[in-house]
Amino acid sequence: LYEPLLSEKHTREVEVESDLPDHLIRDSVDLPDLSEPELARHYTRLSQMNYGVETGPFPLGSCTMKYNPKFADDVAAHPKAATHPERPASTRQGTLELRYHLQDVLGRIGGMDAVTLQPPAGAAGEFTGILVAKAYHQSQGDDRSEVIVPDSAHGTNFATAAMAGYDVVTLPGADDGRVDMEALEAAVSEETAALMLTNPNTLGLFERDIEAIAELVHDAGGLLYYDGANLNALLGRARPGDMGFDIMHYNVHKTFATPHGGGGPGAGPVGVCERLAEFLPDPHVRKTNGGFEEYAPEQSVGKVHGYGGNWLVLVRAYAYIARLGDAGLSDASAKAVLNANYLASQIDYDIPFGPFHHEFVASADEDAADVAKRMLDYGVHPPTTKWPEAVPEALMTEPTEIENRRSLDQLATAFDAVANEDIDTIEQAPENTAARRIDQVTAARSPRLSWQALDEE
Amino acid sequence: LYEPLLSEKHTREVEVESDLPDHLIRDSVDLPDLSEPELARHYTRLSQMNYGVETGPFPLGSCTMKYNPKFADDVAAHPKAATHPERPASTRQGTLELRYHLQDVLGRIGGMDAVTLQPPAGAAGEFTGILVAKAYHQSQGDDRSEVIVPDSAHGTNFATAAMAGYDVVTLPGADDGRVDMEALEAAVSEETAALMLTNPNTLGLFERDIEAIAELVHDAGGLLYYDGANLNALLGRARPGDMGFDIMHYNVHKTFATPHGGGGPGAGPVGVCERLAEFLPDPHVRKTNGGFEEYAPEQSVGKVHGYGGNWLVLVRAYAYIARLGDAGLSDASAKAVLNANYLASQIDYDIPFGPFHHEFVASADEDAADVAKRMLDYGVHPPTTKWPEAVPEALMTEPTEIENRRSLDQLATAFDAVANEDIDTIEQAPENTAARRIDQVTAARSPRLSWQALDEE
Amino acid sequence: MSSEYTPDGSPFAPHTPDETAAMLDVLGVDSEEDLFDIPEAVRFDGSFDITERSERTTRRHLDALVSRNDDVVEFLGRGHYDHYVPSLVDALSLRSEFITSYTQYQPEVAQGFLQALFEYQSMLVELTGLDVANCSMYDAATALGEAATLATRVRSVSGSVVLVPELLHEGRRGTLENYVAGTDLTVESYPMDDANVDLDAVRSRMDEDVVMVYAENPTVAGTVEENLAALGDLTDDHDSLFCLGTDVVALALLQEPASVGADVVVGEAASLGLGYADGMGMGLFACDESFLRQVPGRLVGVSEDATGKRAYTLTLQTREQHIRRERATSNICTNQAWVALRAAIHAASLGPEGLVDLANDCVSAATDLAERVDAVKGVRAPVHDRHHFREFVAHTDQPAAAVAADLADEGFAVHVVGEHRIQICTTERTDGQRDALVEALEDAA
Amino acid sequence: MSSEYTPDGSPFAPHTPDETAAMLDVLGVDSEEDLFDIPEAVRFDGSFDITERSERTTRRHLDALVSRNDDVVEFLGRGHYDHYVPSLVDALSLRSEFITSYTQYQPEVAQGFLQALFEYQSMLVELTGLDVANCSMYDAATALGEAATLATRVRSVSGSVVLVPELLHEGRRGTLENYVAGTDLTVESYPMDDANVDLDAVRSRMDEDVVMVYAENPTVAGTVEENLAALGDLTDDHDSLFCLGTDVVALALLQEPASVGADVVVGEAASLGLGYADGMGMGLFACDESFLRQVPGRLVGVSEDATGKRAYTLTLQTREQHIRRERATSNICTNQAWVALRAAIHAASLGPEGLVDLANDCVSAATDLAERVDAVKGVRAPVHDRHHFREFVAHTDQPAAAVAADLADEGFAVHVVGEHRIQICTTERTDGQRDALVEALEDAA
Repeated sequence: LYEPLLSEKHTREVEVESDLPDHLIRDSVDLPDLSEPELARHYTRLSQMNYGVETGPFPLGSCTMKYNPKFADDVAAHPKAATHPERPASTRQGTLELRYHLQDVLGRIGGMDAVTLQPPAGAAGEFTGILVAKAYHQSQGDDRSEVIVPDSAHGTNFATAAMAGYDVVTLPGADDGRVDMEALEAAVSEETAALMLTNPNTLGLFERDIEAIAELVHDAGGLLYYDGANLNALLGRARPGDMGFDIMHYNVHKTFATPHGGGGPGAGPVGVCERLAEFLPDPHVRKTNGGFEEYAPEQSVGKVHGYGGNWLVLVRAYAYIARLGDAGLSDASAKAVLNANYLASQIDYDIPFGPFHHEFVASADEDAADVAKRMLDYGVHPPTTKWPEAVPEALMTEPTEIENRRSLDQLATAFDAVANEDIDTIEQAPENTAARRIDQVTAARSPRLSWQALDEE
Repeated sequence: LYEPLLSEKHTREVEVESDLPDHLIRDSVDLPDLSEPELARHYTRLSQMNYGVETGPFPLGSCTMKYNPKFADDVAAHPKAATHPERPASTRQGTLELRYHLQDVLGRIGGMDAVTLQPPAGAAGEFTGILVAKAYHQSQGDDRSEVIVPDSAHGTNFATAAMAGYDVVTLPGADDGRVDMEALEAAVSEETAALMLTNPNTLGLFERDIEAIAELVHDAGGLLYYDGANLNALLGRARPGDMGFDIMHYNVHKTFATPHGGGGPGAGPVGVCERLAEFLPDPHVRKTNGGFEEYAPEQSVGKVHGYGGNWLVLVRAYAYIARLGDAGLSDASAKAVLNANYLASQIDYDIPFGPFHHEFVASADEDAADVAKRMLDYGVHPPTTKWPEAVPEALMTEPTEIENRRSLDQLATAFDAVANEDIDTIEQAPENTAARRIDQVTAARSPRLSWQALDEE
Repeated sequence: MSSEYTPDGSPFAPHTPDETAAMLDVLGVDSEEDLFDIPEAVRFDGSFDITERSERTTRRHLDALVSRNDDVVEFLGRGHYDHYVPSLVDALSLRSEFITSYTQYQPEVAQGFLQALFEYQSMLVELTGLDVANCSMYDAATALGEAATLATRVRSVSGSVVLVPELLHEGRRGTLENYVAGTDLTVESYPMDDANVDLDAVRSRMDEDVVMVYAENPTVAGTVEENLAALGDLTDDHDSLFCLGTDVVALALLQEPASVGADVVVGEAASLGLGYADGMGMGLFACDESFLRQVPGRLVGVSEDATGKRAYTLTLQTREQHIRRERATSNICTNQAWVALRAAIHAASLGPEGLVDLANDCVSAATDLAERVDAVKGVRAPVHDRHHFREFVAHTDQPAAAVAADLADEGFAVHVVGEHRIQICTTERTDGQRDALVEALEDAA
Repeated sequence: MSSEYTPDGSPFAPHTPDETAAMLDVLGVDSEEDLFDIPEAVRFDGSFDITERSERTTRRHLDALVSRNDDVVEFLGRGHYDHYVPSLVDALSLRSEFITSYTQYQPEVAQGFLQALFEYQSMLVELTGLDVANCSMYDAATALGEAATLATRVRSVSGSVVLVPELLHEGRRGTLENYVAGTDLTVESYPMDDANVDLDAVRSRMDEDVVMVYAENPTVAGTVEENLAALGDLTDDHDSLFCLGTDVVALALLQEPASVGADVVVGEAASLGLGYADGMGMGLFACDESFLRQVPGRLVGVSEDATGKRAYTLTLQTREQHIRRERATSNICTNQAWVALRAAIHAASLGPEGLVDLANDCVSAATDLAERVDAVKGVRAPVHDRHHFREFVAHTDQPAAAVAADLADEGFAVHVVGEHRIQICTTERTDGQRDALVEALEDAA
């Protein structure tokens, strides 16, 4: 399997001519120049070198690689869904109503009072949430400087807090893999703007002390932020709002099965409790007499996206929620948790922490990254590796609800087969993939990031 | 690459219950019972074991495997194109107008006076055409009994003539691969209902004597039938109607690039000259004052399909023709002929006949079927093999206009590589495919045509 | 491509001017024209007068055309149905490896499609109860025609008459007539009794000259046939073939064809997977194993590859025209393989319960709507005192054409099947659409 | 699945009741509930009150919703455009291997997407003339925000003021404000001169405190910027960054950013490949090689696999949040990779000539329509005596809001950008639509 670059097939340099004066235009453009059949084959072959959810099991921990229903793609492709955001509101009532419904159902699912759809990804949701927290504190004349983030949290949490201008206070984990209450007590202060928490956490563990945690943070005047990455574990069984979280984001590409698209687009709607609703981004959608309108919440943080976020993703998310309803959403979590527990029971790896929910973190005897590469040879996608660090050589595994027992068994077989292989085989893996083990060091040491850079060699 | 049968994954026998009385219903249904994600993976994997036009070169002689433009699929999927044929004509004017336009442009392309869209495939077109010929002769009180078919013709020609109740007179070919005029003279008589001819013929050769052939057949009171399989060689350069053909079919899945769909659906519209127009199938579309209507031609042969043929294929064909126009259609033929000639010039095989047009028939030193199997190992699709019989160990090769020089060179490399390999390698090919060489004899000797048949073993 | 369209050529031919020139050079000719060996006298130097268009303009043109179809709520059936097709079917069947592939003459690189067709055949074997199903005919009408010609090739039967029901879709009857035009068969109708087979009439007509009896379940009038087993016995007694016409949804609920003695089953299989398509369909064809070598069309069978692994291949090709020529079982070559793939995906996505549910909906929706229509003044429904599947015939006191025209003005389409008879097909219509139809009928009737 | 929907569960969880029971049995628990470790006090035992629906009903629901959008002929732009997207883009980008895949953390099974992103980067390198392009930001607004924070990390510049044009889309300005909220940067506007940079004003404002100057070409008013090279010199002189905002179509025609001294290029890249999507976009981000290790977002680079074959991989990941945490160049993780794939396919299908043609259409269509609009009584266009790209501002004697409202009644949407100013974007509208707009304007103005 090898496919030349477009630039290696046929390019053409076109002299640029225009009605514009010469000094306002460029000289030439040199780009690939291929026919439609040639392009169809090019991208078809590229697709064949790519592993997707419909290729096989995809148990990437923390990523929630669920099946993306086809009908949602069709719904998003409806020509009447393709509108410009600056049309008069009276002529885009369908779009506004759909947005309103999605705000509403997300609120109900998370136990939140108001939801903005503007953040175009989970990290953007975090940023929005922290901006809201900041605006809230400022509105209270309260200029706090710290955000607390557990050591096991997603990297985005740290980066987000920093981006928003906060000092990051890293919270070490307790021996049981959960928040260390003593450490938290020590960390919380009048400087605490927010605690960012994932629940279940990245080890798949429910933070049993969540009520105490919320009390502690709230008592200090801080806000509790819920990272929605693991919401697929809780649908219909617990709601962040009910646990005391003031702000949360939803990763709709995880929990609500919109396709990951090879890295995006996703969407990261943010829900907040009543007292924070006035700080949400502009615009927000509300009901009017007989219709829907956009407005700027009174103390809005403003914009986190040029327009209203990743509409085509939001449409799919709403379609998914409308299809599943209460029973389907709740069953999705039940089966996700069942699958994780079943798979864990079938593999010969140490799993230090539990009881876990929709994901577990196993510990490999060898380098977890090597184990992952070798798993590729068994035709499955490996788990997330080497993280969280609380587990040595972590294999963070989240099969989601879409796998059946047979494919879980297939995964378990792959896990165990690798565990019993000699180190050479593992270190030289993969051998059955489109590319063999790729040299990361050279890539980073002498970066070649375009075909132009290759030509220069 | 292996994918279990649906029945090997999960089936369920459901007891049938109904409001209908028990004696009118069946007892149970036992069918695969799988979730959407499981099915998505199943069929995705199956697709990965299949070679299509977008996988690579597909030079199947006589099959005209062109690129099927994507926009034509979208056009065919337009919700307003999905109507029931028995709607009142006044409410399906769009469908009728599109049909009318297609009848019209096909007539212009073939030099025919009237065209029916009803035949759902090429062979159905042949059958329709021969029915028209028969009805015409009968209307003349002329009950003819024979149809002449050159030995090198497609199998469908013989089968069609027989289906329509004619005796088939097989015409041997001349030494130059074309019609043997003496043999034709001997064959033509007052029993000749029609001569069925492919032009260029299956060796890619233009029947240079076409005027004399037409005169001979017409003088005997016979009709001249044009098999449209090779029309891609002539677009804009010659028209069957101008050559004296009275009837022709168009293989729109060949010439007009509608997808072959793994064996169908195609469509086989039939064009006729003026005096045969009254015999075309019912319904036919015509213009009225300000609209379009369906009607039964006066002496119509009636129906060759339950309704009006393969609508979704016809829409695509019209879209293709409307996109290319005169210049595009004519260029398609030019490039198809160029590609065939170029490829032929690059391979080390004997090509006994010429000058050929859009396809050529090379002669292999070894068993042509073996050569084809081995070509699969080079990642290309092989030509049609062992036919026409005028060429020993025939490799009937039609690259079509969609290949560029590089892929023609790739094809040539595959041809020549095989020519230089030892017989063992060739006979054991293929080795790089989803399945290795498949035992055809066992398949036919003890047919197992369903999973039920497998279960019985 | 270098521009939105290539005014001088096909947008799907990849040749750059340089490449064309270089290739011509290799061939030692000046232009492509030199490669054509066409006598001057028959050269075409005119124009088709077809303007080339950009992709976008072509789409606009076609979109504009089909948009001239009115928005009509169609209560239409009679053999062509629009059961909802899940998005999965499009997404998978449009994968280019499937839709752009050819007939599986090189099975080593066509295992995927072959397996899908094998699975289609197997599902049809389950649904019909017969041993063999081919992997598609053009449509129900041509499948019926093929069944009749098969009858002429089957040694166990003789005669020259094909009996068909008086109530038969004109497209099927007409196609059948043409399929038997090259044989010595003639087609005769037998009468119906309240839209079911008139058994006594068939019984009295039966003699050694009847080579095949055809019946449908459901009938074209939407009635469930109640005399199948008796008809099976009758044809058995007279050594004629019993050919049953049905469709792939009805098969999930109604009597299993094998259980009533059907020798051949034909009908529409595109009622799964395709929806309304201006009459485009896909013919199912299944039969008893004894006719195996007389089956028209393609068959996928199981074999092994050189490593002993299970593999699929087209088989028994000696029946087919490309090998047997004028002695082939049919002239069919290109069939409806891709529609069979779609039907298989649709059937699999419904599963056994979903399929039975859908079939039961066909009964209950028709029954319920007939009752409501019957309550409309000036209308009586159903006309036939039978069980119904998807559709039913209603009597209108006013002329049916006038009633239908009034309904058309309100945006509804129904069939006119007699001077005072309309036919209404309903399964996939929404409650709202049914309410609206009944309301419109109240004004129209 | 076993029925049209599964009332008791997710239609996308494949578990049969038997399988669930068996798996629970393996785990030694009675029900899935037993696997949840949630304290009683925070358990949720309520309902969301969301009804489950069949696929068909869900589609009907969503179709009905979006169908409440009026049919409007949109002459709208200002950063969000609807250039025709060829069918090829959907067909290829929706292949499940692409759209359902994850970020390429296992490059050995993600070579296809990586190569496509590498090709996207390369095309942007060609179009911008800069050395490095990442493989997407969320949209133009967030890309601008990232450019500003990049400025804070670049050693060669200092200061705390970001200068932006007075004429700037509110979404971009607002987003930028938020992105710099965590830094010590402040955003200041500089005045425009007839919708181009007021060079004198910028010159007089420049001092060592200006860390970055942002300009756009074309501007949000659709004017082609004529002072880029001078601005480049100016920022050079003051050691501040020159960030240019543009879009992927304009890049094919207008001055190459590198040639005017741009250090960073941001803007909208989804004007290829996506069309109108209620504001959804894809941010392009390119910069000089010297900022390589400060680039936000993902970068695909070339390496080799164990056999020495060229291979692609995400690289320089130590810039990113999952490694560098609070010291990352950005918090971005999920980006718009799939939109980048679409833009790349669209760009490749246009080719260099098609892309330049499209860009030239953006000039000529706007110019022509402005002329026609200018001929309408009560309207003056373009307001700005500049060259235009896609769109232009027109003066209306009547209040702009009233004119726009009248146009809306006739089914046309234009921007209201001032009390007596409307803005009209036209490239992809048909001649008929333009004629109709002019006619409607004659009545409205």
